[in-house]
Amino acid sequence: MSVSVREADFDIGAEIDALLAGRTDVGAVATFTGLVRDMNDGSGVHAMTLEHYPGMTEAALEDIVVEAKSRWDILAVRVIHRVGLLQPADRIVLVIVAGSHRGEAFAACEFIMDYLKTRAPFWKREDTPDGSRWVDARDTDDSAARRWD
Amino acid sequence: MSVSVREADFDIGAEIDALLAGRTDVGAVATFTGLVRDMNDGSGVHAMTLEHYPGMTEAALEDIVVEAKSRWDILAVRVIHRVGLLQPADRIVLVIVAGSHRGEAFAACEFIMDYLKTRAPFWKREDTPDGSRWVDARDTDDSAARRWD
Amino acid sequence: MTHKTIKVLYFAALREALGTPGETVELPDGCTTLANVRSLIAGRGGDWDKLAQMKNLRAAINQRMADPGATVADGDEVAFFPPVTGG
Amino acid sequence: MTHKTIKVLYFAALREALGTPGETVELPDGCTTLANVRSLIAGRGGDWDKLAQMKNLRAAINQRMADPGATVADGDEVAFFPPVTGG
Repeated sequence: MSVSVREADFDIGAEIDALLAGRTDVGAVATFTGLVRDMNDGSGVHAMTLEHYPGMTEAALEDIVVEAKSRWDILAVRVIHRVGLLQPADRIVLVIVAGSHRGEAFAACEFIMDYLKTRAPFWKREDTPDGSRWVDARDTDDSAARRWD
Repeated sequence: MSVSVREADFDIGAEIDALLAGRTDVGAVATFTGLVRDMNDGSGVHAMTLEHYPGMTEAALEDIVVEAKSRWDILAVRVIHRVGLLQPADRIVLVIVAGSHRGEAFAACEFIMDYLKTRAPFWKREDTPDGSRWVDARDTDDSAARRWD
Repeated sequence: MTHKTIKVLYFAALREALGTPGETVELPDGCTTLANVRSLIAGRGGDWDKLAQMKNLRAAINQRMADPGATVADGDEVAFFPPVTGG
Repeated sequence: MTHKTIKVLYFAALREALGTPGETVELPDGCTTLANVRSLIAGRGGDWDKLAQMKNLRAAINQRMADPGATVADGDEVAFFPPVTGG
């Protein structure tokens, strides 16, 4: 299973090892890990709750992985996105792309993150000293995703 | 020390954890790992020996990290490059870039790899069924590095 | 003829504004698109009008992103939500 | 006047072709640039000519990449090598 949506944390090294197990054709592995920052839009963040649309999140992530594989010559992909209550420095999302060469691995990894940010149904609510607030979508995420159109 | 050149293998998860220890300001971690492939330029590869220029390799890598930090707003960088005898599926190089946001982390990580490929004094010799051969530099690496000029 | 019945889900800030995670909705004749469904529910007035007021509303049919003009069929799962903010 | 003495290193395919990892070289008057040093050593003939023949030769002075016109000073560490292939 290349895509997981779950509350549990992940071990980046173990996930890479599992994805590459038994393979000797991989020359390049690009990864991205997203973490909870203690500051956002000028406010301290004590905690974050990630809501999602069960079923659609998995389908959306799988569609994005299929699209990445159709665009680049890559060998294996793993995506994990956590949901529920998270603290600053906690890991949120992991994308691993393995390929023969680095250009494809980097491009596909960044593509998956850009599409995930605008197409996968997750929503962040932050707890700040001024109370709880839903995080606004960023215009920069929309423009990042449009680069690939 | 952000740069290491050594024979010993590395643990990607442990290196990320060490780079992020105690920080809550990192929102994005991009990594690249290069591995020995069992095929290159149409020949099977049984083993690879990485020669380097001791002293200059470390200086060249440190220059590249300094340049990356001057170009992008990134928080922490780690580069490890192995030397000596390696087998297919062995790890060769690791680059980790931590930043506030993903765009800078991805760009700086890819920049460091592109510059490393053309400016750091390492040379690969492959053992194939037809004997030992020095790996030729790739034009695609030169053009990848020139993207950043 | 029989009326179409669909499941409607709300997420995040919209779920909070409407006070419910979802409901079953019976569609009158002529209510055939996502835009029609949105207007139907918002037309109840009160808090439901927030469905009409929310900027950049996104929607899905059967767990795939869909445009306002997309056709809604009997038994579909329709969802309305704000722009996504994962990753 | 005293002559300049430099350390010269060879790497990878060039080291193998020349049969040595390096040497100490005394520079005659007028031998002031990297290009001059390359010609001086290649001019010994035999296998040393490979230093002149190697395409895309790269060089460093005191462990920094340097161009053929760069000036070589007494005590410098000069290195000649093929294009790099790490990563």
